[in-house]
Amino acid sequence: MTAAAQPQPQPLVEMRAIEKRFGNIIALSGVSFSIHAGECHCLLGDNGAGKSTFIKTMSGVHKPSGGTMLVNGAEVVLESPRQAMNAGIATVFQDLAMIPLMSVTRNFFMGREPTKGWGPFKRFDIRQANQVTMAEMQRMGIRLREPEQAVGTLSGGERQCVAIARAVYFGAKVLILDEPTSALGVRQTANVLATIDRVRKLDVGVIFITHNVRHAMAVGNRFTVLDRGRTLGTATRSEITAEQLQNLMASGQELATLDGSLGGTV
Amino acid sequence: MTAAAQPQPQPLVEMRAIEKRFGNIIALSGVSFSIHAGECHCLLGDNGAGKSTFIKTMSGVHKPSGGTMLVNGAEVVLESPRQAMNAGIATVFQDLAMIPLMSVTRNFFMGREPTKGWGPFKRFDIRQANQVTMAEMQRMGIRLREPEQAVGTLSGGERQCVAIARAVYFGAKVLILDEPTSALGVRQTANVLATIDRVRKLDVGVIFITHNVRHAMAVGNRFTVLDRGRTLGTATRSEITAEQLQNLMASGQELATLDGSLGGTV
Amino acid sequence: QTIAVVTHGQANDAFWSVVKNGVEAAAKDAGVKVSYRAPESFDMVAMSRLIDAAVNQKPDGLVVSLPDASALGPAIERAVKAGIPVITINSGLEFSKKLGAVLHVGQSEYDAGKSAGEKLKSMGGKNGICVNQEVGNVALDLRCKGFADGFAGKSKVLPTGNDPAEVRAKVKAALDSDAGIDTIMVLGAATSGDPSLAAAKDTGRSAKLLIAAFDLSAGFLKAIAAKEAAFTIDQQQFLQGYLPVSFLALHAKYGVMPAGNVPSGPNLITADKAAQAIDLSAKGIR
Amino acid sequence: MQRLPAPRPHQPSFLEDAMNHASGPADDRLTHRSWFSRWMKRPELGAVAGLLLVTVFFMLTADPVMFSLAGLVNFLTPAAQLGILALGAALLMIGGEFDLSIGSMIAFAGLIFSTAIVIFELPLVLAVLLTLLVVAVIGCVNAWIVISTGLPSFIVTLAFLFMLRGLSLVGLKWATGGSTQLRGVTEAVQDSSLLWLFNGKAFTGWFAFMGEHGLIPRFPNGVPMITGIPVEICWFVGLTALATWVLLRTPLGNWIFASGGDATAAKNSGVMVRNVKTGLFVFAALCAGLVAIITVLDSGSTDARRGFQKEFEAIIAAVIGGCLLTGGYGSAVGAFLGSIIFGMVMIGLTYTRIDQDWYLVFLGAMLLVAVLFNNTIRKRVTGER
Amino acid sequence: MQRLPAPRPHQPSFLEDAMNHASGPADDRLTHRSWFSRWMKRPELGAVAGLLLVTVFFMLTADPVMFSLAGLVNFLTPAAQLGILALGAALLMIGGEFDLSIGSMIAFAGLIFSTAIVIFELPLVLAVLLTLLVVAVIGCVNAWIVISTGLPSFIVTLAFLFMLRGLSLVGLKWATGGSTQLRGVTEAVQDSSLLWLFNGKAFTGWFAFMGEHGLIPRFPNGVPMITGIPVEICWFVGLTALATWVLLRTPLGNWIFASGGDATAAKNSGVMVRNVKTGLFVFAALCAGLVAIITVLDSGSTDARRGFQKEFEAIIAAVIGGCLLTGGYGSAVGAFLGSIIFGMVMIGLTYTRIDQDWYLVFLGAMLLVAVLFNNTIRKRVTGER
Ligand SMILES: Nc1ncnc2c1ncn2[C@@H]1O[C@H](COP(=O)(O)OP(=O)(O)OP(=O)(O)O)[C@@H](O)[C@H]1O
Ligand SMILES: Nc1ncnc2c1ncn2[C@@H]1O[C@H](COP(=O)(O)OP(=O)(O)OP(=O)(O)O)[C@@H](O)[C@H]1O
Ligand SMILES: [Mg+2]
Ligand SMILES: [Mg+2]
Repeated sequence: MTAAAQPQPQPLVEMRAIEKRFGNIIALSGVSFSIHAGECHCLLGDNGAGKSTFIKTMSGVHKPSGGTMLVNGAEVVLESPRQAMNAGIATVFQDLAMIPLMSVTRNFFMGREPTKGWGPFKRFDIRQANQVTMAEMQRMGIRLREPEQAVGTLSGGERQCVAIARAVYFGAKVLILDEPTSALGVRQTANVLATIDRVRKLDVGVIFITHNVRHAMAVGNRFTVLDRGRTLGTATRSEITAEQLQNLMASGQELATLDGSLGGTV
Repeated sequence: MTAAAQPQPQPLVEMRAIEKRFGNIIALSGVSFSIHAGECHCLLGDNGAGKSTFIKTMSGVHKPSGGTMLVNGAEVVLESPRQAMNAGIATVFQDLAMIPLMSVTRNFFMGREPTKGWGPFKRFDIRQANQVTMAEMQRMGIRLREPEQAVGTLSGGERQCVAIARAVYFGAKVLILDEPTSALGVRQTANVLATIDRVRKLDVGVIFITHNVRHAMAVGNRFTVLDRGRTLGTATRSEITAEQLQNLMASGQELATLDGSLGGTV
Repeated sequence: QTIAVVTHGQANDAFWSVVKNGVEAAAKDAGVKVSYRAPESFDMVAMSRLIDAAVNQKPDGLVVSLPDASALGPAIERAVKAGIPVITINSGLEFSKKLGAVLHVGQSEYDAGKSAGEKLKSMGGKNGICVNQEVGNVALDLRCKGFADGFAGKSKVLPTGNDPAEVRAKVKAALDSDAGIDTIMVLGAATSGDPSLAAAKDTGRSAKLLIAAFDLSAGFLKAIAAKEAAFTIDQQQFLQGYLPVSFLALHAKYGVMPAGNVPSGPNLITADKAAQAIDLSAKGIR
Repeated sequence: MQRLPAPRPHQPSFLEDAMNHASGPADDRLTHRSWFSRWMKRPELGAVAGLLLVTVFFMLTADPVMFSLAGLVNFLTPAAQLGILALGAALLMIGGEFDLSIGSMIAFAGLIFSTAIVIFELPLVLAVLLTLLVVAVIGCVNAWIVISTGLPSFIVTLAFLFMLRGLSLVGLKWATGGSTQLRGVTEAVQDSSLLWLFNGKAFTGWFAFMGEHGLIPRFPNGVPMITGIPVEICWFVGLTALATWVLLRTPLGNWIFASGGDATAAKNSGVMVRNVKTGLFVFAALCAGLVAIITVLDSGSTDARRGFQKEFEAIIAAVIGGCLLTGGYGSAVGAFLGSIIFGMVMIGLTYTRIDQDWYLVFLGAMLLVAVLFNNTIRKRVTGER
Repeated sequence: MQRLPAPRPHQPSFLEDAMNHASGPADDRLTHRSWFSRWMKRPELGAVAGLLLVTVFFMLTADPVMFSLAGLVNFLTPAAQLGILALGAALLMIGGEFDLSIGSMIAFAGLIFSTAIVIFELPLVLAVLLTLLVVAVIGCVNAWIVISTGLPSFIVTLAFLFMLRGLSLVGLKWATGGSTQLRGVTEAVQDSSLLWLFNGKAFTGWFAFMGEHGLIPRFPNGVPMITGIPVEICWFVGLTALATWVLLRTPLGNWIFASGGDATAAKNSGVMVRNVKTGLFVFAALCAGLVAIITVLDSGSTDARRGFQKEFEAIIAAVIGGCLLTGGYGSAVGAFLGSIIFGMVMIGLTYTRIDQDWYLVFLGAMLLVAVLFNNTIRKRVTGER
């Protein structure tokens, strides 16, 4: 692992004591978190711990029921995902936020279409968009048949790649990836991990959610574990081993008996 | 790994030279595959290789454009997923086949509701259904807040656990799992792998699709690799190593440079 | 020969189906072909297109109803310009000549309403409601307006729909909430006549209520015969279908045509005349 | 920035803690929830707020006779006729489809029923069975076309809306020899033994008893203002109960929700979506047939305009009652309440002093306010956003 | 059972093979696809088959004058008026919402426009601007309520359907002193300079020329059957072109599809769903306003029933043209073709010998057959299932 970036004094984004309730359901009860330029901060935790809910408050999807959010040290209240994007926060959501009926290209550029021409004749430059889409997907290790294929007919992994490629392509100061590799093949996973490494070196802060300890350990600089809506704590890479992390992620409860054959990490 | 069951002469289900086209898109071009009682047959392959399409033809969702399917040696043509269920084939689809607006219990028992009373007064036994749901989810390592919560508000992993628990609960001769562990936490994954092991010992044939070589190696007896709609071949556990398998899964194309730090397997 | 008939009333409207029956009877008697067309709702824009379509086929005569002279004017003028003889029916008497029609067969809706109002007033009505099953249909609105003007007492419009249960409930509600109401003017005997009678019975005041209607329906005629209802205004719309078609057929054959308008109504049907109309009404002739 | 040291096996304090929580009896991830907010989450009970609001409005503005027993029956009768339709429409909507042809089906079923009785002089029972059979077949045809072609049910049933309406006209003219109204049903059936099922009032004995004891208001001439509950109200209540039971307490109900929520997912889970949808189309058609029979017997006649736009009103009632147009969500009780709200607003204005020209403005505004109000209340109570 | 030995690094034959394939120029995972099946996949072109079928039907059964220039103009005029509405409705449906109030809005806009001209004697331009402004505001209100409450647009715009219809009635009675029909627009505007934009015929010079040279059929007395193309047809074609361009070639088009396909996903991807939907509501309202202006100028009058059920017809036209009721799919050209199909069936009957009583049966059957036909053809051609 190269360049475990030293955290700078001013985090890109800081979340303080975030709370979130849905009706009578408490999803987050005070989570604090920060992300610095050039680091990959892994957010780990059991199913239903609140990871997705947490990053959704960070990317403007949910308004937190309590707590504050600071971007570059200034307090902000995000009203919409678009505001978060404008603040430099790009997100790959767990549900991918794609429109099944629309083509790959149209999904890829949704909300940020390249145009040509000017004034009233400014138009969506579909030809260029198609080229970019094909090229970016190829980079992720997916060879699309045609950029007009509807996203709804792509395989699970192909779809996930579109979402990741899209977030990476447009650049951002903070890149949030919610279980980006869950449906990916071996090659595509390697590509995504390499991509994380690459953008981190460009001083982007990456928040990486995963259930795979090995993936986390491969690219993470810091690790925060959530459990039932609260943080169990944050550790840097040097402070923790894969086994400890794994134990934390399972909330310390007993693992099923197959453990041995899985070589310790799942 | 215990009891790598010796394949019996008569497979539970055999697929011969299955082809599938969607309009002008060729998803499968001649895939043959078989599953025996008591074995776990892993179906591996790159994103978009056709794994999901293949198991969907097996579970009655798609009608194959060509090829034949044999159940217990007799040729069958499945008209609907229900027919496949009646033939003893239970499936956890990659998209989970759940109704977001319905409660966990109602999803769990969808299509196979337990009833009490008789004649015109036969009714859905909700109380018992709720109990079963809570208990089965607990077994998978998920503690639900309440069985009436809508599935749409569950986290990705919780949802996946419902689908798996449902398929396992109702028992079957062939259990098909399409990337069942993709969104699961450490503990839940271990539970699922243990479950596969358990049902296999009950002479159920398990088809397990995954991108995680370690998971495949942990429970698989045989491995079939698909690539771009064709089989690259089938191997038993003793014939192949994790590295070879990984290479096959990536269709032999070069992996990104992070490989080393991932310790060979992703 | 072909004669085209374009009206503003839907085919399934009780009133207009009688007109259509008249048209068909005349066609049979005179040995001409007719085409009867009407838009599926009160729609002047669509109706003027139907007139255009009829004119395009160069018929030997054109019969149109005229509820909105400014909307239908251009289409009718086009027909006249093309040399097709036009007879207007039903409403639109006052514009008929101006647009170049040869004559008009019908009754002014307003006048009919007014004479009904006057009659009810003379029978002692002071406080009335006008049950309108299709507010916004200009012909019906004119009937109500005429009624109000002729009645001269207190009156208001009660908007309802075509559904008998709704009409009945609304009429009952109106009667219940205003004990002073003594007169009910129903704009269509077939749609709201019977429910209004039923509502009157529901309130237990039917003996004291004056109920009158426009047009005929077997049920309402029976009620008139039984003195449960006062009268109905008949404009003998069968004639509005029959006469123009025979006139135009004769015109096409022999070039003859009456010189003046034919008023087909109003014709007050009271208890003495009701019985004879019942059977014919059930057959769609009256 | 908070930075904890990495936890180690010998520092299990918070882990222990978490586990203790996990095994605690009440889930700490739930705030307290009153039974009230629990109830308000049910789709049907949203409409209660709207109903209350409308009731209060009329209490304040309308003639008090509106809420007398007679007044209630007066506006509940059309509401019940609409409601029976709305139930069929609501179940079908929950199952993910529309039926726009139910309004025209009322006219068509009325035609079949009246010709059976008046022209062919069949006994009531046979006529009823014949009518229901015919509409059920039409429902099946609708379902079959929708399911086998995959076309939206909107467009398929729309075609039937037109066709059935047209056929009713043609049939009526044929049956009467030129008129659009067919009469004489009342006379023909007056001594059928099963008439009480579809016509007249129920509980008349009980009401007579109450009337004798002065429990019912009377007309000036001493006749009690109502003599029983119209039979359609009984059907309405009964069918609502049945539909609610089916939806919430039977496997079929689960299948209906599933088919409407996501037909593919339901099918993949083994639900026989085709059969469920066909059944719902048939049920909606049967509801239309029942309404046709009731209204024909009630008015003694049928005409070509019967049921005009009722499909629309039925859908409105279902939507007011909380059914989603996209399927998979809704309730029978919601449709029940929605029909009552709609019926009340429709008839209620007549009891007020508001100028009748404003009727439609008022109807629209009331609908909007009722729906907005119940929406606001529900969000307030359940904390949803 | 096929069982291959585990492949090893020194047996890369099929791996090589796979890689060669991967780098080949044409994708081996695609079968050949003709440009024809490629085209038929477009939503709009499905409706072409329906249009062809209907045309052939009328070619065979109708008076040949129907397909003369005059006949075409005759049925294209109502088709165009409907079509302008249908465009607004289609775009809104693609964006995932309904507007049921556009029919009533025609009446209301007609009222505003005619009172502005006849009562307040405003010049044409001001009256047009005022009318469009008013409907745009109503569209905004619709949008605002739908978006901020999250209620289904069906029920919200339904309330406006009633309210606007009622207000038109009240307004007309007020403006005319008791009548529901307001006349005299033609006289008031006859020498406005911008009248040609909204009224009369375009290309009259050209048609006069053609008439002189005998290129246009004439009535027996020598008058040419048409004198120009009605201006609504020009608007219709122009707006279709504009809407198509916006949908397929601009970022806004992409946002419309995205908002209708999945509003949450679109919002999460940074699409300003609120603004898009508001814009679409306003556009639909403006279309209604334009139709109102055109029809009022055409007929010289307005009445309280103008535009009755037009919202319904507009939705039908959009659905025939391939728009999905669930949003996210459809096209402007589809709505264009759908309107023409609908207009042709509506007026076409006049040119045939079919009895008017059968009109609705015929309309329904034609719709069904047209839609089924285009569905079958499309599936056949694209191999979809
Ligand atoms: N809209 C909602 N309404 C009610 N409860 C919700 C909602 N969204 C999430 N929850 C609840 O909040 C909890 C946290 O969900 P979240 O999706 O954040 O989990 P997660 O950590 O991302 O899990 P996973 O790893 O399985 O994706 C879950 O128990 C879920 O049931
Ligand atoms: N309905 C469809 N229409 C058109 N193409 C389809 C359809 N379903 C699948 N495909 C195509 O078939 C190919 C195989 O898809 P499939 O879902 O079977 O892949 P997979 O092996 O399951 O991939 P993953 O590991 O990413 O889930 C993909 O390239 C996909 O684009
Ligand atoms: Mg998550
Ligand atoms: Mg898959």
